[in-house]
Amino acid sequence: MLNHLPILQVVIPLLAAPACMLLDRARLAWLFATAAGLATFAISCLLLYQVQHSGPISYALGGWEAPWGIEYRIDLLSAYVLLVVSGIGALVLVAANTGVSREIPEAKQPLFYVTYLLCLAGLLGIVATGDIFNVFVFLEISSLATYALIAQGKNRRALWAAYQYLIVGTIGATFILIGIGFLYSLTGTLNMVDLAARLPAIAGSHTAYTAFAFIVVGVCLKLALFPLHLWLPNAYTYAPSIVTAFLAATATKVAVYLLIRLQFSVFGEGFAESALPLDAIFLVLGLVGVFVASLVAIQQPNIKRLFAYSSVAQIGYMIVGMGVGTHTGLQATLLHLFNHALMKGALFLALAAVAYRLGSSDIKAFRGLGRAMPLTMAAIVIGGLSLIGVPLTVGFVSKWYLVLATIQAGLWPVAVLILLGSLLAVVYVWRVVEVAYFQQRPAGLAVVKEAPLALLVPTWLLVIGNLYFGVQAGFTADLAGSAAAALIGGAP
Amino acid sequence: MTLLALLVVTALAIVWLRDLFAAVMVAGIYGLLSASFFVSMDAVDVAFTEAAVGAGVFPLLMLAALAITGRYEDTRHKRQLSSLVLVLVTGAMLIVATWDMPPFGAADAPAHQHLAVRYIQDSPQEVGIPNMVTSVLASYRGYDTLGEVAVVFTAVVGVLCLLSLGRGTTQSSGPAAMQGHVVLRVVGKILIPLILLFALYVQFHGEYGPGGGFQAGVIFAAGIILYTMLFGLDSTRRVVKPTLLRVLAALGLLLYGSVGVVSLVAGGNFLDYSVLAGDPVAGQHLGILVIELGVGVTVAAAMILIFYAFADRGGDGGA
Amino acid sequence: MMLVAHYNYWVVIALMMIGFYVVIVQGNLVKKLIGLNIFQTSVFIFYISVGKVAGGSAPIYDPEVTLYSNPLPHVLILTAIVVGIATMALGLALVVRIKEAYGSVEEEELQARDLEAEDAQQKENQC
Amino acid sequence: MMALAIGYLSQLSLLLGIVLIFSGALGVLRFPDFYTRIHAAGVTETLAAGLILVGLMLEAGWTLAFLKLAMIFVFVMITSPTATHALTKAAVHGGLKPLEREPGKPWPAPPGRDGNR
Repeated sequence: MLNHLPILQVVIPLLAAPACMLLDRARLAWLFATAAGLATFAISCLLLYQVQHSGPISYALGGWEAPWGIEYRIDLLSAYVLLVVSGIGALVLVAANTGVSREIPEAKQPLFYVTYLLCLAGLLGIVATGDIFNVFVFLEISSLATYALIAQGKNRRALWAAYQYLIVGTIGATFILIGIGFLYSLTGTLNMVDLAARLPAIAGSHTAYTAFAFIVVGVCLKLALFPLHLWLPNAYTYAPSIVTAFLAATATKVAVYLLIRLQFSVFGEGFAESALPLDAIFLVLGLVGVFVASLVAIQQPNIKRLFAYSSVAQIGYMIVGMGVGTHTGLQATLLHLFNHALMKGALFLALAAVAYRLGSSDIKAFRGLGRAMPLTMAAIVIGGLSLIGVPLTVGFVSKWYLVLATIQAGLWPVAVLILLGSLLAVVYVWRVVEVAYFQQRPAGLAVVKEAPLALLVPTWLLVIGNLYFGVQAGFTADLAGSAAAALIGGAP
Repeated sequence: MTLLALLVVTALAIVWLRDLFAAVMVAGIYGLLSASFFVSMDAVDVAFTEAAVGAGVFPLLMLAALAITGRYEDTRHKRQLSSLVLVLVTGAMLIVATWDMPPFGAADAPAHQHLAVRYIQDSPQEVGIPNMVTSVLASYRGYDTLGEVAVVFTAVVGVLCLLSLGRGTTQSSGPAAMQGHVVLRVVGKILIPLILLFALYVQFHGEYGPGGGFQAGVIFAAGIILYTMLFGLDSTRRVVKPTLLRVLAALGLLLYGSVGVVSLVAGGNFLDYSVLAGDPVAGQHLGILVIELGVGVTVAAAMILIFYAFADRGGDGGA
Repeated sequence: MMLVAHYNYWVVIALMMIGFYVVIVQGNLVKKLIGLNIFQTSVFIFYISVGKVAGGSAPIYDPEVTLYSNPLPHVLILTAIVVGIATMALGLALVVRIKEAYGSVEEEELQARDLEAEDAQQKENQC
Repeated sequence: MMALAIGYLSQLSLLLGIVLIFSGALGVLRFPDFYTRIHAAGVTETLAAGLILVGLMLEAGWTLAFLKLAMIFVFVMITSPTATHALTKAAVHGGLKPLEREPGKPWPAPPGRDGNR
């Protein structure tokens, strides 16, 4: 069975979903979904181990060799992202039973888990596949599931946010489809490795440039890169808290992965620059995104919304890393991909705990919460410190590599701007700290207890991850480094 | 050429129409025209599907929704100029992109020289069925089709999350039985069995001609939906129960997936049908038959469920 | 020469852009979905045009035929059509729920009502 | 001889069908109100479609295509009149009044939206 791991990685959640539909009890469905999630996580660990020891794995679906059949191709980069996505996916599932109990009526909870598993399977499928049309199919599975998940929010605005995301997401997917169509008409193939081999022959063709541009715009819509981010804050704010924790830590990461995969593995570095100054565009958009989103975040009265804007800013950092375009820059992007998943996973899970006790994520609800829910608030503070990039947290590691990359590339002003951006993060994180620790809880409000263990344990696992990988940065840094080396140096 | 001109005219008509009911009807015509265009482009399978979806399912769902959301749109508009610029820039980029494209219809275009050659020359022997589209769909790219079924399944789960069924069990909501419409009911009674029979024909004839699980599922669902419109939602739900449909929608996808799992166990790769029987071609036949059945079951159950969900909310399905 | 060779593609691009325009300009949520449908269908037409071989016939094996049109774009578009209608069903379900929750399906009115609700909430908080 | 006769018959049938479709389309465009228009449309979709199908059947001869066309013929003959009937009935239920003319006076203007499309 070990040589079938690449497909099991995706098919287990994909088939667990309809099986979960047959279970009509919420608790049973949760147990089943969690088991599937944990199995997926275990497989991704095994896969990473396999790839590290024996190089990239190619798996021919249906027994048809690539490029005629669909190929699953796991290299270091995809194994790394699979680990992040399945790990967060499983951990959030563990917390989900308690997390959704007050936000989604019990009768709908089995369907919630079905949708969640489908979304997970879709995201994993995008990462695992080596076929560009298969990317589109799994992108749509995950997107449709995401729209449905967001719409489960209690506030009626969740519906409106889901609709807006549906329109934007479908436009993005259709743009990607147009790009794939152009590529196919030029090369006659859909396999990524095959495409990479055939594209240099037609470099300089207007059709290829347009295909590239449409695919990049389509992916950036999904990625919520500034200024295409407008759907994200509403979607994250009004979705059920558990869903936000899952999406914030995984969905945008998969989009970053897709962008890296297409730019570096399929089109190859140099392709983009010869047509349009993509590096410069990424640098500028990334930095502007960091500043605009951080400034908006500072003014938000809703903590979930605040961290949603912070997500847009953090995506900016990842894009800056790509824009630098060097090995270290890409390494920083990959590190931040992992680290940001840890931070936002911890933060949004902690917010889910607050929402569980208080039913709100308004900043006023946080008054005096430092004493009422000490463990939850401590998690938020550590997550916030990590966002800022304080030493001993993972945030520091990725910022360090990012600044290193810019300095190596001689982009001093960019390095200064990155540090300034971190100062803005200090401001918005401080707002939460101030309200929670330096204001008294108003007398009239009901007494609040600490969050239940079912939520606290996954949150703190992620917080410990934040600290552990912040101190022992070797594992992730090496992994990201060799993945980046494989990309920059061409396909190994 | 004429068809393309007609398509442009219909598309423009949709832009101008303020009456959404009429716009949906014109969109249905657009679907039918594009299906005709697909026939002229030799894409008979696609034409079949587009006719069923673009001129069938899409207007049906739209009308069911319009019955709830209202027929006329607000005529106020804003930010027209900036949108127009955005659209024109996008269009101009696409036009530029066609400069370096191979000419339309050229047989030596790269698209026809690489993968397609094997599909056309070898699939009748390798997979053993004459319809190449079905071979590629169900075997070479069978995993995409599994994804497609998963998308349909996701959509039905999403719709059920949003519009939960079962509210209207006591009050008789939804389309009222058309008591007065004797002609319709009699004709319906004649047609519905024929429609269901035709669905089965399409299901199992997909290997030889245009058709397959998806089209069959849609046609089967159309038969049941016609029954719903004529005899009321409540009486249909007594015959075709939503709980049963939920199970069927899940089972179809599971059936498809289990073919993959069985081929894993039999020693092949996922969805490698060749290992399912002693002879690879016989295995391919068997595999394709079963997965098409899975597709058909999920699609039919999903379409009926989605229609129930809309009809249950007080829409009358355009009847 | 080039005009003849690419005429089809240009008309298809015009169709795409009409659909795209409806999606981004129209304020009515149902109309937006109709536009999205036009946009997607036009992309399907583009793919199928790419798959056409002049003088070819439908890709169903026949011993007498030697030239077939390309079956691969057909397969891709079969999948894409299904994806499109699935998106449409989910979108319409959302529109129905929005209508029930807000009482309107016009973009501007939805925004106005959200702002009202926000103001009301802020007043409540100040009290 | 027989083949020639069948060929002419089929061409005649096709031609007649085309003429009827054209006249039907003209009628839908030019007739004053809903009921007269649906009358024109009804002719198109039964008689004209039927003639074209018969023409094609004669062309096809005794093949599988003939059988399929015959089945389409039966199907069209059942569904089209039913559809026309349903539309008209819906219009009557909806309260749409047929346009009437006083003897010796010109037709009144068609009423608003319903008469237009």
